[in-house]
Amino acid sequence: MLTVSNLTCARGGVPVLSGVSFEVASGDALILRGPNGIGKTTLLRTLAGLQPALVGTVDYPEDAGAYASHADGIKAALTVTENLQFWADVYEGSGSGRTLRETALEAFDLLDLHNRMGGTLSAGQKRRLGLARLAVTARKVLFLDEPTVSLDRPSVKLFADWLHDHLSNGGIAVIATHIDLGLDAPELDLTPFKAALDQGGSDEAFL
Amino acid sequence: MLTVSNLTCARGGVPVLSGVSFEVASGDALILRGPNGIGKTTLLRTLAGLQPALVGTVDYPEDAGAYASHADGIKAALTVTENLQFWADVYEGSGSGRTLRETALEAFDLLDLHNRMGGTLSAGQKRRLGLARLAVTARKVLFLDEPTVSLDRPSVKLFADWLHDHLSNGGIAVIATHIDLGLDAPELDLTPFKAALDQGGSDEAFL
Amino acid sequence: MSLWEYANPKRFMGWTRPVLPWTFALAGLCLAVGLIWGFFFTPDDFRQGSTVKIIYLHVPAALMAINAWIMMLVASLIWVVRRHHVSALAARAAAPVGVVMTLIALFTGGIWGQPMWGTYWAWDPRLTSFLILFLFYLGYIALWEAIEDPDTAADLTSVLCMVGSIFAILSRYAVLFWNQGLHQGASLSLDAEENVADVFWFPLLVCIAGFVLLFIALVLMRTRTEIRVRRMRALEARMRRA
Amino acid sequence: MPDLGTYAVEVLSAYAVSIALLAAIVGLSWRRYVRVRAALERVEKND
Amino acid sequence: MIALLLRDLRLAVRAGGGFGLGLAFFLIVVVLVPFGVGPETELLSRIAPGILWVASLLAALLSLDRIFALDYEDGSLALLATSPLPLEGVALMKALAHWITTGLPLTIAAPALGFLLSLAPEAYVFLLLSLLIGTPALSMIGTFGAALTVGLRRGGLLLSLLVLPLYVPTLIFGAEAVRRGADALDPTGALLLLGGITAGTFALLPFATAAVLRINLR
Amino acid sequence: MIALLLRDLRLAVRAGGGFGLGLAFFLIVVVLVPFGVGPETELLSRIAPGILWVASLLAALLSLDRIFALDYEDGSLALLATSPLPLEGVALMKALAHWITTGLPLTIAAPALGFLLSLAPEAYVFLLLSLLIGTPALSMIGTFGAALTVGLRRGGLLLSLLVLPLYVPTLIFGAEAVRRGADALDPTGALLLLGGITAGTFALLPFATAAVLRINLR
Ligand code: HEM
Ligand SMILES: Nc1ncnc2c1ncn2[C@@H]1O[C@H](COP(=O)(O)OP(=O)(O)OP(=O)(O)O)[C@@H](O)[C@H]1O
Ligand SMILES: Nc1ncnc2c1ncn2[C@@H]1O[C@H](COP(=O)(O)OP(=O)(O)OP(=O)(O)O)[C@@H](O)[C@H]1O
Ligand SMILES: [Mg+2]
Ligand SMILES: [Mg+2]
Repeated sequence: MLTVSNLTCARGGVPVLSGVSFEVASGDALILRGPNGIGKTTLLRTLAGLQPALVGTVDYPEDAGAYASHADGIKAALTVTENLQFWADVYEGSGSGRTLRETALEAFDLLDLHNRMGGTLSAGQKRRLGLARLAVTARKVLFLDEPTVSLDRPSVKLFADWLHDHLSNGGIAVIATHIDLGLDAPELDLTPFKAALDQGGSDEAFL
Repeated sequence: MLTVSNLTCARGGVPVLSGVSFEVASGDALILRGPNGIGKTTLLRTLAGLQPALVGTVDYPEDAGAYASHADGIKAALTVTENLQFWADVYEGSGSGRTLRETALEAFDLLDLHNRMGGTLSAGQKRRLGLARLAVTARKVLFLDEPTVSLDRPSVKLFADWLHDHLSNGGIAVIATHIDLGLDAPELDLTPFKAALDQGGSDEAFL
Repeated sequence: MSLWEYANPKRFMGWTRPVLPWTFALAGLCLAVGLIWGFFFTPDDFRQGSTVKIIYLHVPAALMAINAWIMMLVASLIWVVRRHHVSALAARAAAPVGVVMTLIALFTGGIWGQPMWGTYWAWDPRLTSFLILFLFYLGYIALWEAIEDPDTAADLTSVLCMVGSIFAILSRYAVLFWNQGLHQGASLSLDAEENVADVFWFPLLVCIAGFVLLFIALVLMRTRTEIRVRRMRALEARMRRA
Repeated sequence: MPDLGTYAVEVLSAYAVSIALLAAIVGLSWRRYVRVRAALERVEKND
Repeated sequence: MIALLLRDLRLAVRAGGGFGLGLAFFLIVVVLVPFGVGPETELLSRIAPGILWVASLLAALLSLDRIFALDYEDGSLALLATSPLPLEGVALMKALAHWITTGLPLTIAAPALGFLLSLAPEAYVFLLLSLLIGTPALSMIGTFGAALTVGLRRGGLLLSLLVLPLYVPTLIFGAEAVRRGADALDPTGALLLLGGITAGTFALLPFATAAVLRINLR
Repeated sequence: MIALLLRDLRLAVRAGGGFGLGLAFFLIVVVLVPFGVGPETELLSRIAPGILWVASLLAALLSLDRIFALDYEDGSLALLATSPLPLEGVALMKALAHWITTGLPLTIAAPALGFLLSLAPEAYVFLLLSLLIGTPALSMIGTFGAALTVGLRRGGLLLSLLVLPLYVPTLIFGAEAVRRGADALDPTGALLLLGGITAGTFALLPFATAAVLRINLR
């Protein structure tokens, strides 16, 4: 269960969105829509806890969130397997790392590439690896920023299937995207929440 | 007029595509399709002259090509205007830089952002700036690698309109993409050209 | 109304407007009186000859160089704890003034060193710690300049100022350990035994007062400028979004 | 002018350098003060 | 946290950076000094302790900006910040990885280079000891500086400017210990103070570093 | 090409880097040496010419990796390579921008720092002259090194390793010129050789740099 109430978030000291409220129940996804620059990335970063909310609250079980940004955090000098193993270790400490990794590789069709260096992947292959990272974290609440950029159609399908599984196991996903993912999930258009002027940015004291 | 005949191109010393031949007449566009990792980026880089072809020839009027890659080359510490002006200067030496820049800003709806630092743009705004750079180069033959990644629908429309203008002025464009651009242009699926093994990579001499 | 209210940018602009000219006038007066008194109407020292006159610049500047850093430290702490924008901006405004004070202390000290120790520069602990202080100032200012977002810059420079202060004190001990030095110890103590003679002492006090006032006036003025810059940014941002 | 003896150059240059530095910081601060005030007024007028 | 340390070490080795090069830089600085200063042995042996310490400091400095910059640019740092690892632990591990790839090989190689500068024979033990105790402080302070400048694209030189004054106490006590060793005086005081600095930095700076990282990721 | 130069200079100033910081690093190295070596004036004045030259060299070195790395990472370099500018011109402009932001301010500031190291008064002219003639060579050689290592993500230390041996002749003649000036000998020979190196590098290295860039972009 993810509850966001009356959230105002800012980028670079300027409030971007305000009064955002929504709830996502376990097993559901929410798709964020809105034109370029409206603040989807900013909202996801705030949800993930990377930046503080100016106003309002974000509530979900502690240590359940995972964030995937425009940038994938793939190390060029590590192989696909090593890249995944690292994140598995970070999120788990120990234990079922190996099997998790294998299933993730399989889910995103990376088995053939498992020994390739991260730097020699094509744009779409990199993206798939970035998504496999998510699978490996085993977190319930996902914040995904344009997850299917550069993916070809079969890969988008792979992702949709994986996400479907994740949701049916009680997961939650908030996804910002411009293209159609083939998911049937409610959409939230952020345009109406565009922050009005002087709404509590760091410059407010000077106005 | 762009003529490609019997091209083989390689990435990281391994041949990726072979026997690619096509022609694009002035005023036409060609859309490259193919699954992730097939070699669209590699092909475009070869066409743009960034890497040599293993076999075959690429032919178009000298000094007429411009290339746009996954990375936009936007400087975080320069404003939008300065970023564009720089490329205008590089491509022109002098002259009509100012007006070109203005029309490019307008074509990609960047007038409002013209004084923003490159680093503070959102993903889609950055992409628009990257496309405006193309407009400013005033080159005829464009090699575009997934130009509409991260763009919202109105922006994709902006781009399609601009491209349409460009083509009707006798331009040429070769575009790699996974999503629909709303252009009616012939498509070339690269899957059949996938290079077989041992097809003249740098390792060949040792086989 | 609590004291903190005065740190609200608008109120700050309000109460500093009338105060500023008076502070400047008083600073100018003290400096003029102190320096003219010191330069024209004090006798030469029996050992140092006319070079004692340098003391009227050297000592106040040296004191203010250290005090400016302390003021920045306090302002940084206030920013970190209470997040008053004026406090962060005042720290930013004080830094260049502190640099100038440090430079004056270094230059006058160096010039003084030539007749006294026979060299413009020696790696004496006191002088060396000032050189290090100068470097801390430079780093602090450079960090402010390098960051686009003002709140981020305030946060980061505050942390730097706090960590830097610890290391500045450490350096002072390290430098003492490293070299025993030529510079005289503190003789401005209240202990009359080692105090300088009254003829030098009174004009020196006036000069110190002048430097303190000048520092305050400059910091107020520069803080006002910084506030206006922020306000301008805010208004421009609002216009862009309108 | 008091008699500065052998150290005239040192004392005078110390005063010159210090006063120049003080004048510089005051002057620069003042110039920026005036400019920013004018710029802000312009922005506020457009507002 | 161990995973992070191992990853960083692996990356250092993989990318051809890491161990070899920090060392190589140290070597080359030490080699350049005689070219600049002239070849007289007696002069070189007098400046040897200082030059060796200054060179290790510069070698450490040169690789500082990598500590966070790469992770920041490819997004790993934001992902780490949202991961279960505490950022303080990340900071500590980063400092440790930097020390293992720079400070440790430097320490081991320093005696051989002391030779090039005709360091007094009595001083070798103290050279080794002082570097062993002092270089971890250099890495930790450097990590703090790297965190401060991580958002700024060309923070490299700013980083040096910020970090070098912070390095002064470590340098003074380190070089002093070796100098005293060379002059057959008692260097324990300097070594103890050096140890104190190292302990202090490791106790405090991970927290400052994590705070700064959080601000920069905002 | 002027546009490129201007852009690079603007970026250097904008990003808070540029002019001030190369200088600051130079200052700090010069300041650190006495902490390492000890405070005796006579000793410092003997090593001053060498240390000043080594410090300028290191200051130049430290900012080398930025020459191409940023442009490479954000794709500008590939775009420049497909633009009408000849890559040789790009290389030359990059070297020039590096010199203006590093070598030139260094040269101007060096006399003030000679002071801290108690450099002999006669040597100042030659310090200035030798740096003015020698630092452009440092920038050009460094640009070549930067081009060699541009593809490698952590090329920074590798770069130093490659470039430092190339710097040795410049360093030797430069420091020698100052030392001879300080000892009241005739330094014209050294200065002439220094000029020869600079002229040679500028005649040849732009071509080598462009070739290397082409290979690295492939
Ligand atoms: C660059 C060089 C110098 C620096 C940074 C420097 C720094 C300082 C500082 C910080 C003070 C204030 C000390 C206090 O009140 O506790 C001071 C005071 C003083 N300095 Fe210097 N000094 C320098 C050179 C010299 C030289 C060359 C002389 C002349 C021999 C000198 C003579 C004095 C005297 C007489 C005082 C005031 C008496 C006192 O408080 O001890 N200084 N200096
Ligand atoms: N670092 C920054 N500093 C200041 N402003 C920024 C910064 N990053 C983004 N912005 C601005 O904040 C607003 C929101 O940006 P954000 O990246 O959240 O948009 P978005 O909805 O993700 O857009 P896109 O679809 O293009 O990715 C935009 O107007 C953008 O220009
Ligand atoms: N630097 C590299 N070194 C070695 N191999 C590489 C390198 N970059 C890409 N490859 C490989 O070359 C092949 C072609 O890559 P390319 O980037 O051209 O694919 P693409 O068609 O653009 O894919 P995408 O749609 O994912 O961008 C892929 O199999 C990829 O793994
Ligand atoms: Mg976004
Ligand atoms: Mg591609």
